[in-house]
Amino acid sequence: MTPRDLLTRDLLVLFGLAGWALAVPHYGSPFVVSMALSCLMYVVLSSTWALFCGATRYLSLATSAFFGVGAYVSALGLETIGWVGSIVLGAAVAAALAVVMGLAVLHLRGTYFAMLTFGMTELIRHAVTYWEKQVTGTVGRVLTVVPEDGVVYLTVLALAVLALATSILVRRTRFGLALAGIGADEVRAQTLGVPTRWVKTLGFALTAAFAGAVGAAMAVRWTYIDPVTVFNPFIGFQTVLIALIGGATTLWGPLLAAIVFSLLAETLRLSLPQLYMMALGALLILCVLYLPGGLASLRWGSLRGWGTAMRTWWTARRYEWSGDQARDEQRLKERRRAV
Amino acid sequence: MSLQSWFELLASGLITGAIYALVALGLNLQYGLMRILNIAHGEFLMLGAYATWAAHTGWGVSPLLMIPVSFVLLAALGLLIHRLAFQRLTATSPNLDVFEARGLMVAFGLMFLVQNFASLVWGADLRGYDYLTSPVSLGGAQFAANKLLVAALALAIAVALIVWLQRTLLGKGVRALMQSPVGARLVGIRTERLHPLMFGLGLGLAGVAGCLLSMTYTIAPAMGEPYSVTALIVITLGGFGHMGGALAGGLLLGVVEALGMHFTSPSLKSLLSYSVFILVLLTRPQGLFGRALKT
Amino acid sequence: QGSAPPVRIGYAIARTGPWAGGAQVSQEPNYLLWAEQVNAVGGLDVKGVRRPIELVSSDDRSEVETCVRTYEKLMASDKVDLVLPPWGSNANFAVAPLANRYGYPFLAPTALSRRLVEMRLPYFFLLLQQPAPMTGALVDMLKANGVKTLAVIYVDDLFGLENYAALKVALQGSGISMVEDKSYPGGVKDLSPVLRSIKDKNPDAFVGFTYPPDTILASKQAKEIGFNPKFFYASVGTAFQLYKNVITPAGAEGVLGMGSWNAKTSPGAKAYFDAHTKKFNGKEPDRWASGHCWAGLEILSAAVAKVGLDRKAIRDYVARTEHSTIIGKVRFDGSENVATPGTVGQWQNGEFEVVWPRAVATAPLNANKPAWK
Amino acid sequence: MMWYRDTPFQLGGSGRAHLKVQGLSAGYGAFLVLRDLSLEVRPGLTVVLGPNGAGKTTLLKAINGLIGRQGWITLDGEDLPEKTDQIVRAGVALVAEGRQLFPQMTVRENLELGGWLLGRDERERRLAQAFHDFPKLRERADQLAGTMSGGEQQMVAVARAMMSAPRLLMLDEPSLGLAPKMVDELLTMARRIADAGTTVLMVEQNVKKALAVADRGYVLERGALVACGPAALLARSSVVREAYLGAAAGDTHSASEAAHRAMRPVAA
Amino acid sequence: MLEARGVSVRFGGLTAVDAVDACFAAGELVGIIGPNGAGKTTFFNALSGVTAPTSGEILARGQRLTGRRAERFAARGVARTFQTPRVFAEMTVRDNIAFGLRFAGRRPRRFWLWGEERDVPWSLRTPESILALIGLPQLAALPAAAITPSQQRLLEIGMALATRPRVLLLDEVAAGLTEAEVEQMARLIRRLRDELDLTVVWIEHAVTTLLRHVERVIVLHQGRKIADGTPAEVVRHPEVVEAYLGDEMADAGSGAAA
Ligand SMILES: Nc1ncnc2c1ncn2[C@@H]1O[C@H](COP(=O)(O)OP(=O)(O)OP(=O)(O)O)[C@@H](O)[C@H]1O
Ligand SMILES: Nc1ncnc2c1ncn2[C@@H]1O[C@H](COP(=O)(O)OP(=O)(O)OP(=O)(O)O)[C@@H](O)[C@H]1O
Ligand SMILES: [Mg+2]
Ligand SMILES: [Mg+2]
Repeated sequence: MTPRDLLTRDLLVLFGLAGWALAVPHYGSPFVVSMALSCLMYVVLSSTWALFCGATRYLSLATSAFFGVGAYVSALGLETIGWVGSIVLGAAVAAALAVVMGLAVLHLRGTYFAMLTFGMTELIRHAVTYWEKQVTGTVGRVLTVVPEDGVVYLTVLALAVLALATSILVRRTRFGLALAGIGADEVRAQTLGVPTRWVKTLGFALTAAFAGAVGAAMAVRWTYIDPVTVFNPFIGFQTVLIALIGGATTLWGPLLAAIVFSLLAETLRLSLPQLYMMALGALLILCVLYLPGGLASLRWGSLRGWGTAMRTWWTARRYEWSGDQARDEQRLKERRRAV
Repeated sequence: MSLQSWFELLASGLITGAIYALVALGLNLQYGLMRILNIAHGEFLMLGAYATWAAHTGWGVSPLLMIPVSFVLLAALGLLIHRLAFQRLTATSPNLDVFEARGLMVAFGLMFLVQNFASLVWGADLRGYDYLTSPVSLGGAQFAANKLLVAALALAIAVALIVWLQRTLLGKGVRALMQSPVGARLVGIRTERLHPLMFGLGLGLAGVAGCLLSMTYTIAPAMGEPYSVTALIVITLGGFGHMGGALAGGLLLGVVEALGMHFTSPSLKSLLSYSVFILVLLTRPQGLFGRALKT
Repeated sequence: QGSAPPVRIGYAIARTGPWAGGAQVSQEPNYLLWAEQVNAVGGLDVKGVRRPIELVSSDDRSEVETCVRTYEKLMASDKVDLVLPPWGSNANFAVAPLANRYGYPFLAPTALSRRLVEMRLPYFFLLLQQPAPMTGALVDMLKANGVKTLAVIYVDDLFGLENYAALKVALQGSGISMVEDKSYPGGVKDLSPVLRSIKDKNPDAFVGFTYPPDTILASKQAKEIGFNPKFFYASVGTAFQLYKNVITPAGAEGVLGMGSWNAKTSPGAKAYFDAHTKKFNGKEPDRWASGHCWAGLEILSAAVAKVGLDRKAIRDYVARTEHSTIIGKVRFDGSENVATPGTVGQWQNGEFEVVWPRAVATAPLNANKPAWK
Repeated sequence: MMWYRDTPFQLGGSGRAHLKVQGLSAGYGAFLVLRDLSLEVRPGLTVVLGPNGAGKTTLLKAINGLIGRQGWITLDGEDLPEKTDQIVRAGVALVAEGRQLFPQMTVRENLELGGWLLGRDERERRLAQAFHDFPKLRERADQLAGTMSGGEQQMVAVARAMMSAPRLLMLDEPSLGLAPKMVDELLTMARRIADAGTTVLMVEQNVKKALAVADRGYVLERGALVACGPAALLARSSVVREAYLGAAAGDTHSASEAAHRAMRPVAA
Repeated sequence: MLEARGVSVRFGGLTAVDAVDACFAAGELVGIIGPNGAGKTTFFNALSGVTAPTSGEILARGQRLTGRRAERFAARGVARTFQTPRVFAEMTVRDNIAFGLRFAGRRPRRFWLWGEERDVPWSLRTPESILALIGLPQLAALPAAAITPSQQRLLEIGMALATRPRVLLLDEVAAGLTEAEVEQMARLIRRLRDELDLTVVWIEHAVTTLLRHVERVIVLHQGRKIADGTPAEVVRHPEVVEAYLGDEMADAGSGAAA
């Protein structure tokens, strides 16, 4: 397929999915809608995470910081600036935070970057806690005026479509290529003319803006938000997990993983909870070991491949355990000695 | 402030710091040396704690006796996990970055597995027992006997590790192995032995830490995460792979927190320790004791 | 008999994650015990017809989002007959408006915040005594025993802050001066610097608005540094069996905490206590919220027996009636339970006794805490 | 500055190792680079020549167990094990293509690790010896190997391989990136190592200089041996001269083409 | 074209490049030689913006670029190769080249817009034409990790060319080649210089060939420039012979001089 065909395909898939998601509230029960909603939340978070972190291999654990900041903006501003206003402002504040954070830490790579983003998230969380306590005398906030559930759903859906559309486009622009180059070899990319610092900061801010917007939108569902809940590092971890399981360098991987994850979680959760979480853990490990490219890399071929691998493994074990192997080796040795 | 209260403050900071260091040592082997960001570290620590608790309250086994036992149990578990997961991971990852990312995911999987296994077996209730809690006088100040024991053992283990890694090439061998697997094989390192060994050792140390901590703190299946985080902070502060660094980093963190709690508000404790952490990382990314790396 | 359709009662609660500890002590065991007991006598009395209870439950993974989603499912898709509340203030905050919208009466045993009361949700009822009566009772008791100075620590969240604020209000005009007040972040691993500085001030009473792990940490470290005020009060966790196990009964002697009932409170309480201990192999209910949880279930049973499964009617019944439960009278003003007075509990000889106010006390107060053991 | 000292290398196991390769096939996945190759590495210094992509590196990797192989390899009449660490234990060391240093460890640590199989004292002794042989490395002992210049890294790689005191030392383009003077010194050193009792197998692109110090040579092309013989003879053979020494270079870039043109067998 | 004024680079106590002045005029082919660790690569790092010089100035086409980031150097037409190949291992050979092309000739300040117009030589228009130029078309579809190091060095040249440079800095591109192949490489470099009208600076240890093809040689030794002149002059320079050449050019020296 030519790049143009691919673009058409991707856009068609996106429209198809968006249309389907749009129709969900009309035939699905409220539960299906709320499941779709949390699924969409992770679609936005993980596909935008993958957009920057997957391509550049900067493992950011700051998603929950942006999410939380968005949530707080929405909690503070919903009454004064309205729904759209607080989403936009949430995105803007998160992006601004990302720019500041990025300028401070984006020169460090790998482990250090991951640790720093994590540390900064915690720092922000504690700072917000402290500030709330000092200034307002309490830590949490109750959101009383909230929009309709349908509005929240549509907003997050719109964000998801926007996130995926951004991913589709970015992959085709020089910006996306620059991100990939930074991931492959930053200095080399620089010497080939990529203004790495700008690209990184911009990419980081883009990710943050989406996370902030989602945070702003989701806050209203929780009625009461406090730093521990909205800056919960597990929001960040889960985002990373979904993106990596889906395939952090792929376009549809995070989406796929978010859907699979939500469905699996919902169906398994109702039965034995601990076993479900254990199954999830085991599945995660198996997935990493046998599907390292992520869910998006799953093809019929890989299934066949596993089959063959299993058979060869089994044949080898039989050969080994039956003692044939030792015998053959012995025979070979003797023959060689004869020569 | 009197000299006496200074002493008390510093000592309690150092004791907490030693606990931090103890928690960090195992992870330092795994992450500092082997680049396995074992986010499930705290969960394995929890296993060690539960094993000790169960043995003590169930059969009356002395927690002291459980120190070597939980080390062996967890180390064996580590070898098993390595065989099942990390062996394949090392063999199939194209480079260190990818290995690290995948290792992180496996560790997440382990976290879910272990945490919920514990909650399945022991239930989600908080647990604890009473052992060696009687205060001991030390230079005019009082400290719980079990905490002193934890601190002493933490120091002993850290020093033993430092000396051991210094005297043998094992630590360097593992680091080498991660930097260039081919190079490591070329100098004759049995990579398929050394790697599991270090991983198992890391888990064993987590087991020891868990065993000791169960004497002082309450335990629950979900208790692991804060310990993993603390451990990560400590080893980042000290410099990845430096056992001495982990010890110093832990002690530093403990003292900073104790002083911070005393002179400002305890609420600022986390703010303070994360600020120190970020400051150190920004000014000395290689940690306080790591060596600078320029390319 | 078997033909009666079951009453489907749904809830989500933490079985995994950080909330599970509390939820599995104070809440879910009661739901299970209740369903078992009710079914053992033929089912729930619905206006004279006995119908078996079918619990539709799932794990909320200690996540607000999952909790919200599950309750939406229970109330909107599954259309269960009744719901039981989840564990903790955060989850209740998120679910309460939802229950209100769908018109499900909600009797929350483990939510504690003025803000929940202020939201004025008609279908939402809080069983626990609010900070004001609780701290009021505490201060009352301290004053009656001649306490002059007091030091307080509190955890940095809504629970800690609201209680601290209520305490300050209660202290006004009581003649007790607060010599030290410190807040600390949850999950702290060392409280000794704070305790040492409090020890130096030598207050008559120590008050901690703490969660179970911190309660135990504070107790252990108080023992460690030899800090033994006449009154040692720590809120959540002292009423747990765990406390006695970890600190040992001798060590716990004289420690005060939030507790509202024990097996001596009423015959019903004794029956409940024994049934609980028997069903869960010696696991005792805690002497605080477990009682409220059970009381909520009692109220619900009574309401259903009286008005059937019409949820509006149940709500009206709950709101208007004065209920008698194992923890005594319960009556709601708005969302708040105004009948149960604020109480203080104390460990005495291995039992957590209600010691204040005298009207509901199960044992007299031991005003001189012995040294830690 | 002197790059090396005149004292001879002290190497262990001067067993005059003798490597025999028969019917060796090796490659990457399904793609076989070497097919049914047989050669013999006698005590002394043997050099393997060949154009780019001929499979020289593949040959050394196969011997050293870094890639899978089929065929027989014996060292002093005993089967060479299959796993690299066992091969190294058997006394074979390789300076690999791409050097395979530990970039984020110091030069000293790199060398120490070269002596992984040795006892502490022995390792210390050899380390002193290595620093003695490469004074430049002593000077830079605490620099991270990854920050050394290209040529310096090559020295580290060679020194590291020497640390294990091998019976058979294999060098893959040891002179890569070295200044001409250094190349001379390195080749002299290889010669002296061979004289001291270690068998040396070396892949070299510096054909003229390599043949000058080597005892024997092989020419490898497209995975097959096209010529072999004593170094002196090879150096004089028109095949090699035309293909590698640029004597009458023209458009000839392989020994087989040259041989074709010359229509003359190479003396073996 | 490209000028270094008193450039020094220090790492801690080590002075890797010590106050080096050099000027490369348009269309020149200059060789740099020097012993291992003389500071050649470090000098290149400074010239291409990869390492900021500790002191001194660098000017590209009259513009002062000292302290700027590497992409500014690329935008000013300075391109380089790396001694240890740094190709994008997971991309195909073709994509490696296409990468440079997409960022070529555009100024970062106008990142989203079109950059300055330039008439690009025909042979630098597409990845295919560049591959043809460096002679790797048959490997276009392979991942860069799967080709041999010498082929990767060629690819490095291709990537550098893709940025449509004015100045090309080559760091030991002929390492690991046989003499005949080095000769071929030298011809390729000369062709590139002639056809694309480039300034080429070339570090190489294969002195014999290098000296035959370059017009000027700079010799670095312990970070300092010890000689700068035509090959014939340089091979007779006693300090150079002492520090670097040894008896390498004893016979060829006269040939080069001739
Ligand atoms: N990892 C690999 N995967 C697939 N093919 C490879 C791999 N490495 C090398 N090859 C191929 O194997 C053949 C032989 O490569 P080898 O590296 O042995 O050549 P060489 O003689 O050492 O060349 P050079 O002089 O360039 O080092 C080449 O055609 C190369 O393309
Ligand atoms: N990051 C660094 N830290 C410390 N020293 C360095 C660093 N980079 C280079 N050096 C040192 O600076 C000196 C010059 O190195 P450079 O790579 O420029 O040499 P070179 O002339 O390219 O040598 P070669 O011909 O061997 O490639 C070397 O001694 C090297 O060890
Ligand atoms: Mg090769
Ligand atoms: Mg160089």
